[in-house]
Amino acid sequence: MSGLELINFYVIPGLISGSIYALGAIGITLIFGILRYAHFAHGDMATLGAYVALGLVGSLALSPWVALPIAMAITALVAVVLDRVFYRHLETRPKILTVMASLGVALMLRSVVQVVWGVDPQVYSTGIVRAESYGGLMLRSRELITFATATGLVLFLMAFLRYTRWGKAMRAMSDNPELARLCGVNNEAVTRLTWVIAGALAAAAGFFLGINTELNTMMGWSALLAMFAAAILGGVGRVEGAVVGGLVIGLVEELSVLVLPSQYKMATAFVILILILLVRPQGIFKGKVL
Amino acid sequence: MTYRSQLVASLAAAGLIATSSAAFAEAKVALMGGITGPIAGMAPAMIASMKLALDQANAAGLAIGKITYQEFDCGCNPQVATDAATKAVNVFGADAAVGPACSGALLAAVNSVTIPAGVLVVSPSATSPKITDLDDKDLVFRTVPSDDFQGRALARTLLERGVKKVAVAYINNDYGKGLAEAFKAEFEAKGGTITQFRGHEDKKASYRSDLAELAKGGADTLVLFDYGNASGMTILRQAIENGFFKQFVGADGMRDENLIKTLGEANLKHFFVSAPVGEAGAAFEKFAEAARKAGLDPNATFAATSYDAAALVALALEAAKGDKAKLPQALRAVATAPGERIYPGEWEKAKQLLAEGKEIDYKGASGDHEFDAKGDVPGSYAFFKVEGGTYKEVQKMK
Amino acid sequence: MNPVLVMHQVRGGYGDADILHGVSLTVNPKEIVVIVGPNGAGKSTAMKAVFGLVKIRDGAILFEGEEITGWKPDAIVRRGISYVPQVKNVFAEMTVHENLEMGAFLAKSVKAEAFERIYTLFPDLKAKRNALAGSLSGGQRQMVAMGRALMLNPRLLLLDEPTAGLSPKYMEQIFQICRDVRDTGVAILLVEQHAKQALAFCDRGYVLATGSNRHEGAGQELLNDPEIAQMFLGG
Amino acid sequence: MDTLGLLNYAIFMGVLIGIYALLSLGLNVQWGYAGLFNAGVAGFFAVGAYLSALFTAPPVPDRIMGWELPTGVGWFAAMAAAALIAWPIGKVTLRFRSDYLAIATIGVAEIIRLVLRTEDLLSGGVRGITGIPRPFGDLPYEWSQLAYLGLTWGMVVVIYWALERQLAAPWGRMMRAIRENELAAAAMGKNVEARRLEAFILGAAIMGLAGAVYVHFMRAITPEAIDPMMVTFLVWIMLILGGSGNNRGAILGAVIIWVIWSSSELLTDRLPAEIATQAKYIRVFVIGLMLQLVLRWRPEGLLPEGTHVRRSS
Repeated sequence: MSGLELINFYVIPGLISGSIYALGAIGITLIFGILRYAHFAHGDMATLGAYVALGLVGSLALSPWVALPIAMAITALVAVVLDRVFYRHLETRPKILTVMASLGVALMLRSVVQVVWGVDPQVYSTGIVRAESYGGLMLRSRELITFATATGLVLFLMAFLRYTRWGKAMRAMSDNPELARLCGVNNEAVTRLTWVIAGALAAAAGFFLGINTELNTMMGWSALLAMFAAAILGGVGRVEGAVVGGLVIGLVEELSVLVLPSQYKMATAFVILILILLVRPQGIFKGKVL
Repeated sequence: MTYRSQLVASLAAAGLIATSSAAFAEAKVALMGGITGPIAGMAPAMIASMKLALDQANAAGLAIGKITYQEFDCGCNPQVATDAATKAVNVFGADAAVGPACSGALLAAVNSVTIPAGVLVVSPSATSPKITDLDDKDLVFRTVPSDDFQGRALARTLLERGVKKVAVAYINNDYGKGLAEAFKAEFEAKGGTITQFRGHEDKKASYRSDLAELAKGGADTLVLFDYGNASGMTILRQAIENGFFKQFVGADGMRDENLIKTLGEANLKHFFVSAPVGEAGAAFEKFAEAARKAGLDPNATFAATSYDAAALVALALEAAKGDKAKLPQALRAVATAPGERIYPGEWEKAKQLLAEGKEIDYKGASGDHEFDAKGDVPGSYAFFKVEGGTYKEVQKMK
Repeated sequence: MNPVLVMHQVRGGYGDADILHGVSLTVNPKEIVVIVGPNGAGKSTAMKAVFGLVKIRDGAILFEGEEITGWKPDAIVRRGISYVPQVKNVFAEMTVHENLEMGAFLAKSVKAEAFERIYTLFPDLKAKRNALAGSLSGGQRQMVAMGRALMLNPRLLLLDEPTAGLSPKYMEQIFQICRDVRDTGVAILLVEQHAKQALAFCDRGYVLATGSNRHEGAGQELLNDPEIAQMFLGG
Repeated sequence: MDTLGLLNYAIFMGVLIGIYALLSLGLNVQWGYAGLFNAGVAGFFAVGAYLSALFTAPPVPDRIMGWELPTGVGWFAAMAAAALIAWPIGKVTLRFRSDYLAIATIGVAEIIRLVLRTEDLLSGGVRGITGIPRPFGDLPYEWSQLAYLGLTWGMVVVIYWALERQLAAPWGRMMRAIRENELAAAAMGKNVEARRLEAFILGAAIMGLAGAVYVHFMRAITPEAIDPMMVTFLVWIMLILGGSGNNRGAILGAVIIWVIWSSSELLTDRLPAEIATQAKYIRVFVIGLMLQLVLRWRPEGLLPEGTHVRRSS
């Protein structure tokens, strides 16, 4: 096998799925870090985002790329509402109850998508897009845009967290919630902001998953464990960790078929997850160990 | 003991609608689709096809009276399916069931519910060879052939068409694996070469590395045993987009019109599928016409087998005059030769012949359904290509 | 001269059980007041009560003549009180500079003078301004914590055992900083485990036991009281 | 009225409720007693189901086991195997905080599922195992169902009784102490790790037994039976609703949730035909919503842990 083949058929697809996982994992890692629980409805939130974009494409005849930011905004709003209705009242109770609640929300979101959009697999645009060669590198514009948008969103988020007042407040909450409160940081506002970001990025993850393959109502749930693995691999609370974790999981999944039967492709993420929990639970970037 | 009374009176306490008894006992058919779960995407078309058959039967006004039907969700899951089957048999009071859709669900449901209760089951989509070997008291039938037949027929057809070297990819479930193994056995026995033989799981975002692996060994043809509305579509798309393989061959699961719409007909010039057909080609056309009129895609996966399963159940009910004990026998009588040929939609004719005590022989949209001793259909198949937004027969398969 | 802080017969605790059974104390402007007492005396609780972190069932707390009993911490911060908890008192994953910024979170925009003031007070921090607070030594962390608390120009600074776990050298440095801070016009109320050293350096002290006042007076005065020496200070 | 039909339905529901009650009791040992968030219930259920099936089913070519042993042996083997596999899993995952434990156990259960789907030699792969004997399977339908109902609930009663005894014993008091305050319990000199591991293994063994009871009732097993939705999550909802920490609550939760889940289909059947298919998706929504309502209004469950009031600080 030539090096180019390895890059075109294993590395590039790995990086594409990796950036999709990363977008989901960022939300998971922020929620884990700031609100301190595992959010099991995250995958289905991504599904919802993807279908909202589909709805916009279908009903308003928008280009998918125009629908994306709108879908992100809508999903962000949904995330804030879900938090308000289903999670907020559990704030003072053991976190595990919130985890349970998120499982229930996952089921509810999925059945809403099934009822509204049906269970047939759907696509944003029909037809085949053949790759163009960039000096032997086979790439499609949608893949370039996926990668570029994911990178852009991540850089934007990192700059936001690093340089803005509310970004710092989020980091402070993640770092030391008690102290953040003593500094006068409004808990509720940070929680809302976290959900806005997590919801928007989940929608982006779902959208890119949909545009690179097809949309189906189980798509988010199927990617959830890979996203969790990415978040934990990178280090809980670490945005840069979630990105690296996502890319690693994506790559390893694709490369695994070189040595394993394809049926075990999904298992590679779980194996990495369990190994990292055993060997280095703080993750690559020294995240929190909850 | 009389298993249950034919008259079902009010069950108001359970929230059930009271039904009054007519001159004839009502016939009841349970439609058991995989509405939730892994094949949820196929269920709506399957259920709609079943309903189409039963609605036609009711419109024709059969002697047994109106056939009442109700949907049950077998979820492609044994717990859900047994629960649904129990309700179908005991609460709804089904005389017969169409389904369950998935082999695993069917095995559990028939073993623990319908066979002991003596209820006839005709599945349109459970393809596992394990169903053949069931000790089923002649109560389990299917209108879809066991994977074995189709896989072998496809292998012979490809060799006949001069394809000697293929790579095989299959979805890792009983459908994909069953077909793949039958295909492999026959293809290799008849001198073909299989360069790669790989299973995969559904719902991954990328199958490009799988395809790169499959391409190793230099086969030009990919045989893809999967569903056209699941990972099958993703794999086909990614293969075409990346220039893997020159020719693609699928089985009936891949025959999906939505696939043509999604990927574009121009891109599917080298895509072929096998699917069961009746020996008289007109049968499918009759079904297709009715289906299109009802707004259904006749080529949707398992739509034709679903229609046939429901139609056969209705005909058997008519022939048995609603006597549940005689249903299996009646089913064999209406489905198999000898008898006057009945095509999909010819309810009036069937009704009249049965009333006169004559034999009929149903020729279905998806095959002739000449049941063997095990309740399986041998299936006759044709090889299809994509043309005009649908699938056109290229040749018969032997 | 009006006192900065008055606690009058405060009773309360966490949950249903009372820890404070009537604690009263006063802090005057430009004064360092220390609370000492044996373990479980309610020292830290008394301080947290000022900052709105304890459920108060009876009594009153007045800041600059205004009653602040039952206020939320962020309102209290805005009113002019800052609090430095005993443990986990810095944002370990943020830089020293960002820690100070968080101290001024409520100010919306941070004035450069505020940073200058803090860096003048803690020259060690200026050199380390871009280091992660988590990487600093215990003494330096305490400085970050105090610096953070001083960003909004409070009139009263609450310190919960600022010298816990520090070497004597750092302890002395922290005390010196406290004096410097006081000299800029901030009153300080602190809880101390190291009673002897604390009473020696403070202006006035309170001795608490089992949630109520036992003694009060100037630091040196208390130190010389044999009863106190025997009771709490181990001679 | 077709009472016999309804009765048959009730018997069938009774058996499945018994099986879920076993799962719920097993989970109660792990979560209710020891505070372990095991989200991989399906994995242990699967191990028990497959092992009992392999011990008792007839041999077939291309599969290594199929020993036609008596069902009782199969059940015992199922418990032993689930316990055996729980030991290393518990050993490595119990040190994690609860959310991590949940993620890790989901991962393990998924790996088990993928192995069972793929390794034909071991498990029959996607086609599963058929021809599994059922005790009293040769009786006429109704009697056979009734006998199995008795058998299933016999197991429930035995396990319930054993757990109640265990809970009243020093072991049970220690478990609760550990859950309430791990640090204090550790300081008291209890070997917290070992006790938690014991609870994990005991719970897993009960889940394995549930799998075995299930598989002989169905007489066939395919990998679809170990869908996490139908096993893990449904059981969690049962336990939370019934009241974790209370064995009677665990059983009550199984009864209520399964009856609602099963009979909801009868109700959705009353909906107009056009939306009958959608109604099946709404069932899943209802389950999710029910969980939310319980967490909102009855977070301690219907039967809270009686002797011990947990305080929400």
